[in-house]
Amino acid sequence: MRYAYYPGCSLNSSGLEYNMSAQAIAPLLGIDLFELPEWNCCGASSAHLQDHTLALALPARNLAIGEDLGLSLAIPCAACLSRCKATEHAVRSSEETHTLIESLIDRPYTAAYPVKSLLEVFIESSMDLLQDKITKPLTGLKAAAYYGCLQARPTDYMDMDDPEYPQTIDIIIEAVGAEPVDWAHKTECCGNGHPTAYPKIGSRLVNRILKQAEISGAECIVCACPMCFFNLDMRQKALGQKRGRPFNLPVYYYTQLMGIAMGLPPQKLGIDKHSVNALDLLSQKRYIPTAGSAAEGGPA
Amino acid sequence: MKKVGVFVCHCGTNIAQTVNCEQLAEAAKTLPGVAYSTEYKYMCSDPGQTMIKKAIEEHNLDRVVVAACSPRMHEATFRKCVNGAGLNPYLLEIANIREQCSWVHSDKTKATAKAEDLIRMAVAKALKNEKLTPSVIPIHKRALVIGGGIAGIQAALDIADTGYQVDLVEREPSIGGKMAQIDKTFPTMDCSACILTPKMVDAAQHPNITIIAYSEVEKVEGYVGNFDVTIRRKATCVDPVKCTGCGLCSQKCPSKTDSEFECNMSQRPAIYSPFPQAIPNKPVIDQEACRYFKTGKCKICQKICASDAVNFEDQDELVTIRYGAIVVATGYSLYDYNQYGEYGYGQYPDVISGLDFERLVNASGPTMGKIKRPSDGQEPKTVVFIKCVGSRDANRGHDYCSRACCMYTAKHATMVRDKIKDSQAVVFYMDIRTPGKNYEEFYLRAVEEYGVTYVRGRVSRIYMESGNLIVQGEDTILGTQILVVADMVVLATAMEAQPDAAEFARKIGITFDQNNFFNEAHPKLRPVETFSAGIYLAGACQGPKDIPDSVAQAGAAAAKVVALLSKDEMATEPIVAEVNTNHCSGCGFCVPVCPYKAISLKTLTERVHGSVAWGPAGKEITRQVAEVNKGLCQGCGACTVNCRSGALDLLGFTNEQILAEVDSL
Amino acid sequence: MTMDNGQWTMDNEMQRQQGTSVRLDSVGKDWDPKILVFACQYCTYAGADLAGLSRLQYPTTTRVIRVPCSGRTNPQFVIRAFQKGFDGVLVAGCHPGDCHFSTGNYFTRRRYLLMTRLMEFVGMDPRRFRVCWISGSEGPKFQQVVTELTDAIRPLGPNHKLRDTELSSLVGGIGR
Amino acid sequence: MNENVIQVSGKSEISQIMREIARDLLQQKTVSLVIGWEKGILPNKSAPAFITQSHDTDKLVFDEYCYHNLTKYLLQRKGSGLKTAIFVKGCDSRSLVGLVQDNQVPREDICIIGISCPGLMEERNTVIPAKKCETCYTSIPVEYDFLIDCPDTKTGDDEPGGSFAHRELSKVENMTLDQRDTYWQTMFQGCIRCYACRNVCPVCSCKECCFDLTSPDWVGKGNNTSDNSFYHLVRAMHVAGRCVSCGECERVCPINLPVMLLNSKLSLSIEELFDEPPASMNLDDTATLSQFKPEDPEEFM
Repeated sequence: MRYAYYPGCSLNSSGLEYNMSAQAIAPLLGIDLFELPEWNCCGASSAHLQDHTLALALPARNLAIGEDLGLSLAIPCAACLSRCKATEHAVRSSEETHTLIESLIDRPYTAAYPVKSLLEVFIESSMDLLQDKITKPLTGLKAAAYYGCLQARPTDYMDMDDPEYPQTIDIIIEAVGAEPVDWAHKTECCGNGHPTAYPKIGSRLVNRILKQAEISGAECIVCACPMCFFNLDMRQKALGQKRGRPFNLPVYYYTQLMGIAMGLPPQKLGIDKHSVNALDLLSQKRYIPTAGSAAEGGPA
Repeated sequence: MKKVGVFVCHCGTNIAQTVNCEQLAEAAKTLPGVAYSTEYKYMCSDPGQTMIKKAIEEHNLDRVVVAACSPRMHEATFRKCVNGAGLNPYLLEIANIREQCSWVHSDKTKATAKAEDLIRMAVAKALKNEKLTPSVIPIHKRALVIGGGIAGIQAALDIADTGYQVDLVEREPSIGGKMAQIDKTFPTMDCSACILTPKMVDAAQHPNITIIAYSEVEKVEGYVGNFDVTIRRKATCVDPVKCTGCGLCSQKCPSKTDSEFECNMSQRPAIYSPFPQAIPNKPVIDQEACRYFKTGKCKICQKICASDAVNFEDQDELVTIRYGAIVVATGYSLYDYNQYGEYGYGQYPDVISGLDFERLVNASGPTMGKIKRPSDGQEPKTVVFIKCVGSRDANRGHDYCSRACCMYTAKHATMVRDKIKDSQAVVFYMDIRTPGKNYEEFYLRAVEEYGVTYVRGRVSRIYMESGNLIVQGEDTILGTQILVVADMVVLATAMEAQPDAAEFARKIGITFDQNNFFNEAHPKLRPVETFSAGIYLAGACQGPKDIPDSVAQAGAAAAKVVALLSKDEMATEPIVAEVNTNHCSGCGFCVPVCPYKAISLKTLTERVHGSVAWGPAGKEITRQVAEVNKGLCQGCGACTVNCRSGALDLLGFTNEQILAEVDSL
Repeated sequence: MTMDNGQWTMDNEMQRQQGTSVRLDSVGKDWDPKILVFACQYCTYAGADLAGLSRLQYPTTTRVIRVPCSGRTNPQFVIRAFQKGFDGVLVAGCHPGDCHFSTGNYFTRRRYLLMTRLMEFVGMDPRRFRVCWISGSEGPKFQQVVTELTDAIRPLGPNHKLRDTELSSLVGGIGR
Repeated sequence: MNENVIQVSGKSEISQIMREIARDLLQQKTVSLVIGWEKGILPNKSAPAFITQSHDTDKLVFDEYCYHNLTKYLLQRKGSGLKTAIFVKGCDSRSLVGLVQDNQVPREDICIIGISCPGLMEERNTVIPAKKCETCYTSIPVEYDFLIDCPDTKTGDDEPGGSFAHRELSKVENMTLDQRDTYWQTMFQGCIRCYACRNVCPVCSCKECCFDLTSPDWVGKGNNTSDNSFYHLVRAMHVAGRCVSCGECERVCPINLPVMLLNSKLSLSIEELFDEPPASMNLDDTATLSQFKPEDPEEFM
């Protein structure tokens, strides 16, 4: 299956590991991620605070390019996904908006090819193939699937999963042989940019998620959004210091776990680049060779 | 030759000041068919009416047009008047020259010209008017009440007290409904069973009431005064005549299953009465739970029964009974809170519904009235109540307010504070709605005397942490997030229509709204009637209601039933649709547009002249034609417009009559 | 009229006759149109009565036919009214959802949504034909709708479209 | 169902298969009458054929001149309980569905032999394709007991209310109101009220037509443009939401009135307004004007 891959701004910067791991596993699972040519910023969190029309027009241009190619967009980042889905929904539900958007981006866009999250793409088309490709099942790994706020909300158009109790990442965790833990904070807010701007509020939110994951008995957190990853991984050390006891909860992208289970080297998946050491847990569990031989990069 | 008399009323100066009545009466004389015309100061007065009667006799008039005020005002008066002179009342027409002419115009010439036209139209129509006679339908003096909750019991008692026979059908083994499960009632806090069970006994002992329990309505045919209702009596496997109700069978029964009455918090035997005060107090065998029905072995109850009442061969039985009127009191069900992901999808045993709580505090409930939480039987110290679960929530539940939850939550919180020492009761609410007598005072007592904490805001999540429930919500007054560590959470779940309400409504021919509650005929003026004559509503099947409202509505429905049954027969308005079967092609387009299900297709058999095309000669053919049930038809005429050939016509407003009005100008 | 490629086309004579139907200049400014109103007896007829009770003044242009429900108003009556020389027609009933007969006006709405389009398609000026929901409490609305309709039709002049102007006594009179 | 689909390699083979099916049905006395087409007396004409004897089945033909929608003949056997086999093209099949929906023909009394239609020629100019085939989107019958499946089916517009239908309508819609009135009055003035359009129409299945009644006198008996207009407008309303666009009304009109324009206008309006599929595509449909949705468009506030 061929998709127009829309990396967005974060997949080449803060979310590099997501990009690396997705690109590494996709070909093995029969998915062709063809990078959308001449893509532009989706506007994410800033555009819709400024101008509603602009916030629809920015993603619409990307979607229109995809439509030109006859491809559905596959979107890794949850924020990009949310904006693109919102645009698709707006165009589909109002002829007036449709006309306006087309005139703004100066090209036709009919929302003919449904926008998909990368997570959805893997769930829909590669779960069977994955079973054949698994060489190192992650048996005995307890993982907390963390979805954040945008993956399955709002229900109007993010119709891929249950908004209160999503399951897609849990399914992947099970598929790679690990054990998803049941916990209540799967969709709790990670604070997005607020931990930076308002550290008091923001860090409380991150802290709550980490604490609940710990209580649930998880050994790691698995997520599908570069922003969530950034907050949970990078802020973890400081929060641990503050409470006087480290959390030690490595955070993975689901794509990374899939890669490990398929026997790919962790460096190829960017696992060596995390803030919280993510290699040790994998080597302790003997999914990868011992830490010494693999730790070249170390925490960035 | 038809002879029309035209009578122009001045209505004092109301008409005469802007319309020249003398000129009108003169002009009317020239209209085709008019044999007599006159004017008078007050046509509706006694002398005026006498004048009309006299003129009918003297001039042999066979049609009358009165040009006066709106027909909505005095049509009935003048119909009676012409009837007094021996004319059929439907040969009268009114020209509305007051409300729709003299009062709304000031130019006398133009107003008079218009009034002339209005009279011309009325005369044209009157010439096409035919005698109409109300048809008379007999009223069968027996009522059916469907649903044996408090509304149904009350309706049955009220009807029975006036001397009419009532059958009370209940699908559970006992009457009593939801009220039997409730512990105490707001705002008086008297015990629910103490006020309900005497009524149940009254119903059982009433000479005019027959309780048909463990039975369901299968089919309703017929119309007002003459409903033929088929009732399925489900097999009880216990002969109610032989059974003494000793209860020994239930004690010895080895098969156990969850008790619906106790909200699945305790077990009951397969041969059971739902609760000790059940009426009828004869057990039934739940065949799905019974060991004999599952394995073919057991029969302990049969062996043990001294009066030989157990009969495993018992079968469902269908009986058809005729009723004059029906009261629908099928009640409500509760929203399934397991749909709320943020409240744990039902995975936390200590998150329970309000009805579960009623059983937990009830002295005869699974915990003998001690509030113990389901997970470990511990007494909860902190109990959180969440209101509007499924109500006022368009996303997951219903838009509407369930009306009773504010009050019963206040009641529950009070009981927690009352029964458990050093306990804490926290109520999360959106608004407090206490629009009933002594309701606000009751709520204030909960806050002020019992110290219940009310937090204005929604709960966003409930989760477990070290064996405790953490309730995470927002206090919108303080503008802050709060966490409450709770031992138990009680959800005030929405009242919703019975799951089979829509199917039931279609079965008996009444309508329902977008929430599947049954529609009343008018939200303000006909609150207990349905669109189907002779079928009335009582209780929460029409919309969420508390006990006082249900009882009041039941009384109102009973009064309507009694008013209907008090007559031997009923005259129906003769303005009904009529089928010309010669013209009807049996296409059935009239059937779906009738809101009263008054039209059905019947089959005619006819001999054809000659032969069927390419077929044998002299064959009989069958064809379908529409048939209007005059008892059900309300005369709206929607069917006539969907009838392309005009085979259906509306008496009193026929195609010819309306065309005559159009053509007259 | 001539036949051209199997299709009828108008010749000039016909166009002239039809195209020059009466215009404002040929009728006086105080010309009053004749408007037929079909009013359901539970809502609009009651609304019209209320306008009377409240002494709300409106033009003398309307003649009301009372029907039990707007659902009784056959579109055929409307065409007949135009045939017989009415200059405008108003079909009015209860607001959808408020029908005394529960659903009658929903069918009316469907039927007249089509009817208005058909009438416009054959050249009837939409200003001459209106469907409107007027409840029993909307006396002022009745006044307003009737006044608006009159004011809209007055400049259009008498209606000739669909109108039966032929000498029906010679050939078409049978059955009339 | 599959064994009842007979594949043919080209349209020339259709007639042969028709004869075989008809012969079997008559021989086995499954039906007592087969309605199909036979060669007409004039060249480039085919005529309806009514066959009751199996040895007559060789008369049956199918070619590009089989215009006649045969379904309305079934009304002549209404109520008799006799079984009839009938050949239908894609377009005809919908009128048959309509007759069943309108409770005029019991489905079980009819054996439907569908032909996936290769398209027809214009009746009066037999070298050009028929106009109605250009708006066709149901060349394969929507309901059948047997299907003669021909690979060279022809469809025009590939969806209901396609571009062709719109193009036709726009001719009138682009006119001013007065021009439209003049256009239609000219048309209606030409009408001789022969009622051929009504008589051939498969959804005009009334036992007595309202225009034949003397009371009420919806139309006079003379020829009068105003009454002619009334007739055409009312007939359009009567078939609204039921018309299956078979085009028979326009084909049989002796003076070539564009009767289908009125029907197309209403069909397209229905689609736009109520978002309903075209009439009689399957047996479970309810006619547009026999139902409503509370959320139908509101223009009358």
